[in-house]
Amino acid sequence: MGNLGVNFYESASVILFGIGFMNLLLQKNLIKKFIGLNIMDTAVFLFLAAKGFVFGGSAPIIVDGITDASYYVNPVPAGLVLTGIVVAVSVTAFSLALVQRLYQHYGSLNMDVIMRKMKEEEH
Amino acid sequence: MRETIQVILIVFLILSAIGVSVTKNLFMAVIVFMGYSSIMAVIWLLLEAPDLSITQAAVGVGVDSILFFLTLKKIHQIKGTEEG
Amino acid sequence: MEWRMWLQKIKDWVDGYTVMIDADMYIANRKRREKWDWRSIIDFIYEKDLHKLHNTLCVMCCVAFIGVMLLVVNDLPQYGNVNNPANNEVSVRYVEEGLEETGAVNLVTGMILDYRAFDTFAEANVLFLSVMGVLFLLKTDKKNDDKQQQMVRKKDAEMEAIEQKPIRQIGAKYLTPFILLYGIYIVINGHISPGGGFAGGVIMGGGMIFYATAFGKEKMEQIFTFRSFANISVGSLLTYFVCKSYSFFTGANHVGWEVPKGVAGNILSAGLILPLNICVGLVVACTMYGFYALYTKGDI
Amino acid sequence: MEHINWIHNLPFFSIFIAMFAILLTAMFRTAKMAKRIHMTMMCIVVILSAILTYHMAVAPETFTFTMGHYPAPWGNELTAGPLEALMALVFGTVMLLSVMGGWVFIEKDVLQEKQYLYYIMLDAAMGAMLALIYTNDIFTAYVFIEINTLAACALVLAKGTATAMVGATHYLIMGLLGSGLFLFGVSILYSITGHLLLPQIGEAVTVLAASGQYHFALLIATAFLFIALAIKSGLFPFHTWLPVAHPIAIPASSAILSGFVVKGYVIFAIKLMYSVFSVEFMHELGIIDILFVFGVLGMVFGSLSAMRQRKMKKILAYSSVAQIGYIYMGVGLGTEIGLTAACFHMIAHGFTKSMLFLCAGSFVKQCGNIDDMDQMRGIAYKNPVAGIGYTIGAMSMIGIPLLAGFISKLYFATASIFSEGKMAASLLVLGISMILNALYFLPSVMAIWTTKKGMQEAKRANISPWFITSIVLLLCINVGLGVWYQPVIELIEVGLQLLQK
Repeated sequence: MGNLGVNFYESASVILFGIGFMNLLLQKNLIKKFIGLNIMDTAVFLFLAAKGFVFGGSAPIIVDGITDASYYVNPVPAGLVLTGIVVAVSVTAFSLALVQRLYQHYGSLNMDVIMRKMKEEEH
Repeated sequence: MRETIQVILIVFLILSAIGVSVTKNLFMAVIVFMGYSSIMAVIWLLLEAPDLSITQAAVGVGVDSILFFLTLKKIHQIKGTEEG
Repeated sequence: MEWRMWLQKIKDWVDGYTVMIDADMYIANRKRREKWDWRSIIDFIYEKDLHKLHNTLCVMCCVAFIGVMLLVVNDLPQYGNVNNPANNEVSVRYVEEGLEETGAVNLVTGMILDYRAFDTFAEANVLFLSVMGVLFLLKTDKKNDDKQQQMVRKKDAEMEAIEQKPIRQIGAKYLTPFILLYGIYIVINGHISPGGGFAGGVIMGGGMIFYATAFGKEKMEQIFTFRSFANISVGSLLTYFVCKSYSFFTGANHVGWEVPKGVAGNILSAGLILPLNICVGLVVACTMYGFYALYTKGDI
Repeated sequence: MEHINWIHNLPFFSIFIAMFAILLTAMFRTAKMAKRIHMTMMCIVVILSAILTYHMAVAPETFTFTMGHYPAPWGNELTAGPLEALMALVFGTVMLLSVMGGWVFIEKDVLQEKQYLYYIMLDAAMGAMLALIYTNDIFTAYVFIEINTLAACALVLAKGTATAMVGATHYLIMGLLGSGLFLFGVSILYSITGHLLLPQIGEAVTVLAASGQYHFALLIATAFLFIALAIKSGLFPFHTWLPVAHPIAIPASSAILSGFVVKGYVIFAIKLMYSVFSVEFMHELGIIDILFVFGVLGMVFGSLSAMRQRKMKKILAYSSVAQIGYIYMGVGLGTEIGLTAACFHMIAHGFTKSMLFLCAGSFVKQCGNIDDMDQMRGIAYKNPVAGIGYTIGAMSMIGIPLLAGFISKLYFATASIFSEGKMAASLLVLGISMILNALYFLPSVMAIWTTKKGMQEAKRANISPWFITSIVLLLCINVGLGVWYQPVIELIEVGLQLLQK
């Protein structure tokens, strides 16, 4: 169990992933579902960025010409997470627009109520 | 010193994540989610990734919350009652 | 009596003369079986409130999921020590040769816009497609929207007229130029200081949203209509597309003219990275404002 | 300007032309221009893929195209081999024909001023599919999976009705769950191997597998990747979103969705299995057996629930779940022949299922958007083209000789004979599911050809010439595949061998 104490960022991100996952599955309200989805995404980004950190490394911006690798943190995860954050925002915006359209027609945010109303309309 | 700050921030992060899923009131959930994103922005700083902290601060607190508030306004729930 | 009918059928089958079922009968039989359709069972679950069992099962599976993940984290390389597998020759080269190969002081921007530019191109497309998706969903034009939307539109217009927004209006009047200036600073200095196209774009988008909330639709429409939105975002995506396909094509076939890197550190350096940053910043700013405008008034 | 090998640039050109079509359509923003741009783009992409496939058939080789100036582990990369080229050609033709057949429905169902957005989503789905097939970088694959999810979700809700919205929410939630898991798998894989490009990850994984270091993390990372791809491709336990989303979409998009969007993820799973985690390592992890079991369950339960359905499009959606089960069973057998059978079935299913969805769509439109088999009694006499298309498509799915479905079933049978432990299970299930296939397709075929006594005559359907050409072309391809399957099978086998090295 030694590593859990050292890798505390990764364990925190795993717990957040679990919370977001639980939110996504159990929440009835659609907006809460998508907040849980956002928490899940940020948890994965925390995991990825924490993997890039190096003790004693500074931000990957070259300071007065030192280009020795041990001075800086690993830039690759930072790049990936930057892309990921903007993907998460655009997907949240798309899903919230979907939620608005659902509310306009069904008047409710509860997924079970929506499913029941849809079935009634079908028959 | 840095370790303690990081542990405190992570505890706040997990508490606000649990807070979001527990609150009945949608309006409160979005505000707590704003807090969650701002803590996240600070954590990116401690992880030596300044690009991420600027983006997370601008995106998480700025745009995401605006979208959620506008959806709540559209859903006439700005009063924050949990609707059926 | 169901089983007696079955028994009769088996006897007929055994006796060897097959009863020619009429096609209508066969199709009709399928209708009778409708009553214990799976969907009725699901309704049964909801009525009998068995979905509490469903919730506990979900919680158990999530807790097991977290347990497995914690075991994985326990098995992963240590946080922060130098000789992690992630700090191999790939990231060392990004750091060591990053400056003279891409000319960008900020290695992350150099990596995003030069080494792995294909991801960022796909990224800008994700943004553009999400606005198109939201446009698909929320765009309502005044001509043919139904009664309910007209009522909502009328209520918003009244609210807009009577609503006094002194703080926001004064704040917007004085603050928005500085917000936009700050956003432009971050985009332009993307390859020197932290930030870059994405962060600066979101800040610029936020500034435009702030101005739009304060002064409402008509004022904003004088400056920023759907045509200008489409022109800016498509134009910047096109410049990104042209620059990157040129550099991909020349890079892959080792042909063509190399874009000069300039002196590292001042603004007009780092080859193509500055124009690319500006394009990405513009796309992000227009997208963020587009989301806001579509959410409030259903049209950019 | 020394010699540029133009053949090596073809994957790069086809992806960027598809992406360029998005921007071009966004510039004109009118339905007519959007349709023209989309059609020209599709023809160019199909021609380019045809040239690439022909070149691969003549001189099979796998080449990598480095995007930008930096070689392998630093910059992005595209690889192309015979399998990828063939799949790009097949999916290009499936897309071209289903959009050509679906014009009538697009004009009627999608709002006039929003049709250019629909074509933008079609271009995006095509671009993302090509990039997913050709890419050699796992993070690029993640971003293009996101594009695929957004575009497919927009295709599902193109009709704008409320049920389409509910279907789209189901699709979006499951899709985002899948891509979240995929990103988690990618980040674990990156943290233990340090690379993002598939061949480099492969080398690092072989070293790790030998040394046994980080074994548990490697197991969970591969499990996450394959669960995510299973969720997104609608494998059995995660298939709940497919029967809700696909039937509601308009015929053109449901043909495209189950025709090839679902299969792009299976191809990426095969690429992962072959070039990253070698098949023996997958055996050792046991993931292949789990895929096999899920595939087998998918075949049986997909067909069982399809038998129960009253609506024709729901039957086709559940039959898609069953056919995805077939493909994963082929992948799960682990042998080379199993994979050839799975790839051939992807091709056969792509052509047949898009034809079936188009015909079902025109039936539904003919009897006033009521999708109930009872209303469609004897409709095929009034709509002969769709009737013949549906019947031959159903025959091909059941596996009547001289049609593409038969060949894939044949190869599945041979593959299951040669697989050691799984022979009994797969042969038994193969037999059962073939019967179940017949049991859920025949009632619908019987319904459209036999008129009910008391029912009034159905109206004569106004069929556009484009619909007829696309159905006829799909029929010819189906029969053609059924008869001249030899070159296609050889190309797949050569492709798989090259992919393995």
